[in-house]
Amino acid sequence: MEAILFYLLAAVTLIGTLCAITARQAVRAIVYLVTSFFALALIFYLLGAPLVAAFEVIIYAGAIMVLFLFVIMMLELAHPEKLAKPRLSEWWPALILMLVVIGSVAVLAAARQPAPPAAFHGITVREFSVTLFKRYGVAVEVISMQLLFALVGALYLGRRR
Amino acid sequence: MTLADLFSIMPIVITAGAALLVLLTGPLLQAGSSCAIAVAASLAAGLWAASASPANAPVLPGLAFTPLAHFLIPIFCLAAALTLLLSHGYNQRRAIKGEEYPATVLFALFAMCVLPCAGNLLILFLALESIAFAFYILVSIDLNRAESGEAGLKYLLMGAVAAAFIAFGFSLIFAGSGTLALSAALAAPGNRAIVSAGWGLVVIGLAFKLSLVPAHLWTPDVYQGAPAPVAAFLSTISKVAAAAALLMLLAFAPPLSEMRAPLYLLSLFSMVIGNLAALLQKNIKRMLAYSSIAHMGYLTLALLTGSKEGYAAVLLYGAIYTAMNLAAFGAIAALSAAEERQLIADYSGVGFSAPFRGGVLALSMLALAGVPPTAGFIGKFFIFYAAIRGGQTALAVVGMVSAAASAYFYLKVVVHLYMHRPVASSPQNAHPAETAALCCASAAIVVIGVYPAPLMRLVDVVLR
Amino acid sequence: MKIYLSLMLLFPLFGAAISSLFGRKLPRRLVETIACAAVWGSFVCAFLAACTYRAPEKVTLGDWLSAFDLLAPLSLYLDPLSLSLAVMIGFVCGLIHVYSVFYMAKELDYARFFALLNLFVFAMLTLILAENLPLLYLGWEGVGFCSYLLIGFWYTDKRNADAGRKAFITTRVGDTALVIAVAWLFQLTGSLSITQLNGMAFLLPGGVITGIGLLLLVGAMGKSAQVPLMVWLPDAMAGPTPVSAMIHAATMVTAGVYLLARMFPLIGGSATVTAAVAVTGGVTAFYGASCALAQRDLKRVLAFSTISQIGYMMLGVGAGAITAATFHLLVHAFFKALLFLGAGCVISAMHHEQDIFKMGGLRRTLPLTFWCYLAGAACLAGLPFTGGFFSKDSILAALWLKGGGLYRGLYLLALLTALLTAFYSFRMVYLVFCGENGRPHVHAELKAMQWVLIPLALLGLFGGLLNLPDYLGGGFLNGFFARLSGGAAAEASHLEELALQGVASVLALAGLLAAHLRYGGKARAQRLKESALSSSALTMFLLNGWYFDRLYHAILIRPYQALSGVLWRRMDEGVIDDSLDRLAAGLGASGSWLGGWTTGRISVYIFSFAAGGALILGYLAWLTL
Amino acid sequence: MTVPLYHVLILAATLFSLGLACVVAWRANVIMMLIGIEIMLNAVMLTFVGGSAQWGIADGQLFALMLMALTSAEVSLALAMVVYLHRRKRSVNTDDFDSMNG
Amino acid sequence: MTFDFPILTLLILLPLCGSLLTLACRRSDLAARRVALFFALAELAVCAWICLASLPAAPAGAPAGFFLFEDAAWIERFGIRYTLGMDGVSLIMVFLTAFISAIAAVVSWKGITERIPLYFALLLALEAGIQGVFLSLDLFLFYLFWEAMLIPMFFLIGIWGHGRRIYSAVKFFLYTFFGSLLMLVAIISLYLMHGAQSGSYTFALGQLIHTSVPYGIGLWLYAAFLFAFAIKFPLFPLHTWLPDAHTDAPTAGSVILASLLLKTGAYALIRFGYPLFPEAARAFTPLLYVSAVIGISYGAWVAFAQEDMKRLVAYSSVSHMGFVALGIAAWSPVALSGALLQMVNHGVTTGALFALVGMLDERTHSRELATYGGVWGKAPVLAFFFLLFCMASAGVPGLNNFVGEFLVLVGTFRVSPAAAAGAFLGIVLTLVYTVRLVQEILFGKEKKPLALADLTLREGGILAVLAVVDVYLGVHPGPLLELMKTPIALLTGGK
Repeated sequence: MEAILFYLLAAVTLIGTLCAITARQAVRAIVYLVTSFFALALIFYLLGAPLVAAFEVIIYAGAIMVLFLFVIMMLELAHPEKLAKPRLSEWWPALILMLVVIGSVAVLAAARQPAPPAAFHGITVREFSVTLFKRYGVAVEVISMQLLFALVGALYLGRRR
Repeated sequence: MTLADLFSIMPIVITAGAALLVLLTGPLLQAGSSCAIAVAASLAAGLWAASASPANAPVLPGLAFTPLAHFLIPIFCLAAALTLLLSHGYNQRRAIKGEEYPATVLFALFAMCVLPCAGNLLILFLALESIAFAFYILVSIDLNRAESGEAGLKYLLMGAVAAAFIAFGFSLIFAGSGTLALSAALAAPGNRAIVSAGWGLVVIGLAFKLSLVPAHLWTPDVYQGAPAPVAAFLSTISKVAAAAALLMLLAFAPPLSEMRAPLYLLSLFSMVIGNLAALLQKNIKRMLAYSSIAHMGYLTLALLTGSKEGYAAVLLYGAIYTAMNLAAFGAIAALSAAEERQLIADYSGVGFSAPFRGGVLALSMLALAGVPPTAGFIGKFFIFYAAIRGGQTALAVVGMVSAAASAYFYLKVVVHLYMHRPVASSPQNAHPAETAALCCASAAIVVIGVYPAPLMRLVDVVLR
Repeated sequence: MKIYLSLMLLFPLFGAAISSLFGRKLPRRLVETIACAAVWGSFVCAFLAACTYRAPEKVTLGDWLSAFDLLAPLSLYLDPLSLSLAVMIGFVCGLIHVYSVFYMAKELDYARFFALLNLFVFAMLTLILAENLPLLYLGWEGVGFCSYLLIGFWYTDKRNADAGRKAFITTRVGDTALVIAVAWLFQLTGSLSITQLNGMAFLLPGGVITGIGLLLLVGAMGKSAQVPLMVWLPDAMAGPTPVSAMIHAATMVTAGVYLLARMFPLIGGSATVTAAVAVTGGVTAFYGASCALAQRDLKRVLAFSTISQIGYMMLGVGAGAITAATFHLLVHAFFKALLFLGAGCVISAMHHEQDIFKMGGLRRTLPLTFWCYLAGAACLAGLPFTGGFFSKDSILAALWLKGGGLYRGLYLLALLTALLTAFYSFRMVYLVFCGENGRPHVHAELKAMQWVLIPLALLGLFGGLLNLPDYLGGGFLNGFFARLSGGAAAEASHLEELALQGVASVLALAGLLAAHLRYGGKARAQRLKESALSSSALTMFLLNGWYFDRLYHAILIRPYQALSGVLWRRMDEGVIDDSLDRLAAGLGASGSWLGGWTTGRISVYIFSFAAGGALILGYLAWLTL
Repeated sequence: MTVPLYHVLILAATLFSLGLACVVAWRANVIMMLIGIEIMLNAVMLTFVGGSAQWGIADGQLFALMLMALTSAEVSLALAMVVYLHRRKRSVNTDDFDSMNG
Repeated sequence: MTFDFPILTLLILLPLCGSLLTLACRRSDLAARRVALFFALAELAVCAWICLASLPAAPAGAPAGFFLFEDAAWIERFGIRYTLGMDGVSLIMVFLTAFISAIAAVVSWKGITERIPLYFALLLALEAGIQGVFLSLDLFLFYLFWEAMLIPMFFLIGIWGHGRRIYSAVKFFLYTFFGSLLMLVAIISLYLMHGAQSGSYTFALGQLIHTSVPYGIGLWLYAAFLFAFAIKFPLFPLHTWLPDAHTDAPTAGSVILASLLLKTGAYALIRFGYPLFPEAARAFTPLLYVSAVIGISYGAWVAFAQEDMKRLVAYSSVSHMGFVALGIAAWSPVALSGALLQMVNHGVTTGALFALVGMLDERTHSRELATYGGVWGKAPVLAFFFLLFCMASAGVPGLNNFVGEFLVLVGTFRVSPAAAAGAFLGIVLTLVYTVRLVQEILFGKEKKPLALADLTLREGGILAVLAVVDVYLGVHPGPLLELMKTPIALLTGGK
């Protein structure tokens, strides 16, 4: 049952993404993407990561995509005629890259499967938090500095000359 | 965690604190003061790191003041301080105002201090990306020049893609090995194939940061667009940091059988293409960019041997390369007026109209060319020694030949400095801070060139 | 003895040094005095050495070259051969120095002239006295160098300078052969000492001796102007006449003969070598004489005659008659110097006109010169009982006695040459001294110069006394040289010798007669008229020295010059440098092309990066497959 | 969990490639390139989460979370830059930003 | 005076300090000149002292034949030591260096009119570098000096040169740099090989010569060494940097280039190339012969075609250095003595010729042969010296070049008659171009009126000193031959 759900969600994700990257309008792409991210969040949930799933929805589908939408609106890029859509010829190299990457990963991943631990019931929020603050506390500090400087940078660039 | 443990990571604390301090007090202080705080903080961090004693045991989870950190952090701090000194006059001339600049430099320094201490892939990744992040800002810091923003965009887009590659690589490594610990991830007895796939992606991602062919294309543009002191910082410390990251990974990886060929080609192409493309380059910063591509090729050559000697060579070369490129870009920065001297031809006759700065530029060029008795020669010697010892004689010969060709474009600068009639106006007087910074860098070039033994001893301590 | 020998060398050397370093600052008289005194001092030393001479002696003056087993000290060797030449050189050069004082009275650059003359004497004596081959070579090259500068003494005229250059380079060709021989000898024996080498002849295989002998012969050819390296000598007449007399008649040009004579114990063992020497001599003798027939320039006549006479000497050496060759060498030195100095008087009197067809009547205006010159010409022509007669005859006799088809043929050639010699000698005398068309200018110096001719004329005429034939009581030289290896040639019976001398004198007289018929009396005016017209092909052929100059110009000089340019422009700059430049340009261009990869478009950058990543992934996947 | 890691990885690789393709193909629009990068990073997160599930440890999820933070920082800066450059050049086509080359 | 005093270090440091002091004389050009000259002369005095002092045969730890030796740790990690040593051969070369450098300083007294302190500083720095090459016994140290001396020369040509000075300077630098980088690879390989065999990693020449190098690898390593040295030499066909560099360098630059820099190649071949790879060297001997023989004749032949005096003299250097190469290739005691002697002789004579050409150039601002003619009449003293040095160059006996060439030829003929035979042609060809030079400059009529003053006292002094040396070496090379006897005997195994 879970497996079927997984494949279904995977299909949704892929189709959503495919639609997003081939969308005529950026706004539509965002919408497709949000769909795809929702499906992905469910996959996360299926894979025993409820917290990441939640954050995926909140931060990605919520905040980041909205940020995108906001910029698209601000720069008045919503109209398709303003954007040169990639020609078919420009897709070819991308396609080749895609095939190589997928193929290679598939080949490499198929080589030998490690056995999963016997009893896995997903990772609880508690477990997650303990790991985060006991083992990766420094990472939190670093990422906070980074976020701060994202702010600084954005502000700096936004400055009027 | 004891107080002593905390002491050993004080450089990180100092730089982070100073960055925040500069940000907070920036609006209240003059630019000079912010800069002074930043310089003082980086020097203090450097001194602290130099005097603290390293230990391999982690201080905080995932953070250890390793011998590598003990070696690298002072270099990073010194380089940051020199960059700040160099950029003070430069920023004044170019109307780059605000406390953001010193704060961001300190942020970069903070991330760099974290990097060699990192004990797991996550912190390593975050440190790497924070460094890159700081540089996105720094590269585009000059709002008056369109090139600066353009360079920022290029660097950011490339950087983001590369970050995604590295992250994907790390994720594959994690998926294959089930651990993020640096010491275990690459060597874990999990799914070797998946790990090696991740490894490959990490290598290309780091190749971007080291600007190895074919991930090198951003380098000339970004160097050209970035303000000269930033380019100095970017071309030296960020490379050394990336090399250190690669080194840390390699040090724990099993002997590289499958990665040898990719690294071999990266090194080969970087050396050859970097040097060739620089030959007829007219823009001095682009020329230096190609030269840095080639130099990173040499560095990879030493890494490729997978031997202790090779890693020692990488570390030594990193330090030396830092001094050389800081001097080169520093001289460019110090010689700039309201506009930078873009073309090599713009430096005609400068060797006589500004003897000190011209001399430093010439010295750095000779050092980059690897002419004794400059540090560049010692570095190159060590690299090729390690390569030959590691069995890479053919590649070493290619490297030597391309290095010989590279002398041409380095000399071209020297030729313009001393052997052409001046065309542009003679440069203004140098800011004392710039003079001091250039003095430091050139002294390092000469001293290491003549008596490298102490530095080598330090390097050996790191790898013991 | 050591003191005599060293002073013999040092006098002229110091003379040269003083003249060259301070000559321009010193008064003229002083320089002239020093120069003459140096040479005469040298002569006195030689004379004293001759007086005290007992047996061959080796004297080491100092150290020169000593590298491991290669030893070439400054050592001298005195034996009859070198002693007789040293005395002759001292004497003749001394006279010519005195003559030069007057001849060059108007010359401003006297210091250089006398410095070079003195240096020449030093070098010549070194050549003669050297005990080892490198030292001999020092003298050998030294005389060449002096000759070069003295021929081109009046350097402002390009032709003079060119003549000097030609002499220097042509002789250098021969010198090189000499050096090769030296190197070879050293390789074989590890010694460079002449006496040692001569003593080792029997140790060396015949083929090697032949090779060395031929190389020495080539060396001699260069210095002694033998066919085919004779082209420089006629041109060398561009130098001042005393120089021609001293260097290009009496001393230097005979160095080749001296060399062969000196090394004869070594090379004489090879029949091939002696034959080659003889053939060279014979051909050269004939060549010189034939060319002299048609020359119009007084000094060139003498130059070709010198070539021819040296040919005789070589014939003598080739016939193994070292004594005869040396005899002729000495006598020739006297009478040829005499002729040149006489010619110098004539030329000086004729306002430096050298064309014999424009001279005449000097018999009356310069009687002293005329008589002396006549004596010289008689010697040259080999008229009976002159010095030249006896010396030339001893060579002819030696040739005849040597026997064999080759030597008999050479004997006939030598006889023919003797006839020609007599003819051109008197052609010269008739044209220069008879008739009326000269307007000589007799000045004070000329008078003084003429007095110098007298001792030479006497020596030339009575030089035969040095070595009279046996039937006249035997010769001094024969006895003196008897101890030299090769010195004792086959002895002819008196009758045979008389017969040979009879033939020679008949031929000489026939030549005189022919010259008289063609150029004497009324015929002279006829010839003068003819000379204004264009000459026949044969005359031109002879006048131009068988066109050897043109031949060499076409086959050696022109290609050399052309090729040097080709090598430089095509090879050095064209091939080597250009290929490097092209390589550099190619590298630069390929670099720019690679730089073109950096298009400025992020999409390209990202694609290149991603492709790199994909390739690495693909490679890794391929590895696992 | 019955889905093998292999399938998760295939999905992640496909997603990553799609993102990469988006970045490579959409050179005319910086925004789309950034979206591509987001897709790639999502694929990374998927791998981490898959890895976490495979090995039963939280580290992978944590990395995914940090990636999310990092992405948001990156996106905010990137978009700020896009806005800044758009202000200067009135274009979001990356091919227009090629004043430096060679 | 004890011999603990580091006199060899002094030899290197003295010019180096002089260089720095000269550079400090920013204010006064005259002071700069004087300081430079003082240091050059001081160096010469030290050399003279070494010659005159009777030094003990061998200090402790020195290799055989070395009478001065200094050794100190430098970069322990690689076993790199600061090892200097002086034997007869080094002494000769060091003396020559000091002598020619002093001459060069005087030569450029007036000819250099701008940036005088820098010029003299570079001149002295160059001297220091060359002394280092002649003294070092550690391969790393040697390489350091070998490369370091390029820089001052590069600047001398590039800043004070004329014509295509930049092209020439860069060409000079790249040519030599390229060669030496390959040598560096070989040095490192040898170092590693020795380390692997003996366990002691060192660059000391004295130890490296005991390395047993496999024949095939030895060939490659030796080829790299030979390539570097052959470029410096320069051997045909690697010589094309030389005419350009000589022609465009300032006078003193040409003097030093010809007299000293070329010698470093030959010296290094003798000191390092042969002892390190005796077998490979033997294998390469035919190549060296061919190159030397072609170089002798080719250089002379091409020199004949030149229109520029300096270029002519430059090509003559190619020819003369061919003799040196020939002597080295023969590697017999006599030939090697000749080669070393020829190195000194060529240094003195060609240096003098370049100085003379420089003097003519200073007067008329032309180096074209076609400009000159009849100089003898105008400037007899100059002409006298010109002739003297030309004749020395042409190998007229009694002057110095002859002794060297003669020993080389005789020595080589002994070992390889065929090779020597080829070189004999050079004797003639050398004379041909020399005489042409003399002819065009000194003889003939003035082609156009030249303002040609005779020598000044300074110039005359320089030339007189050089001429005395020329003649002295020509007639009494004994002391030099005596000095080189022991080292050569040790090198060749001869007696």
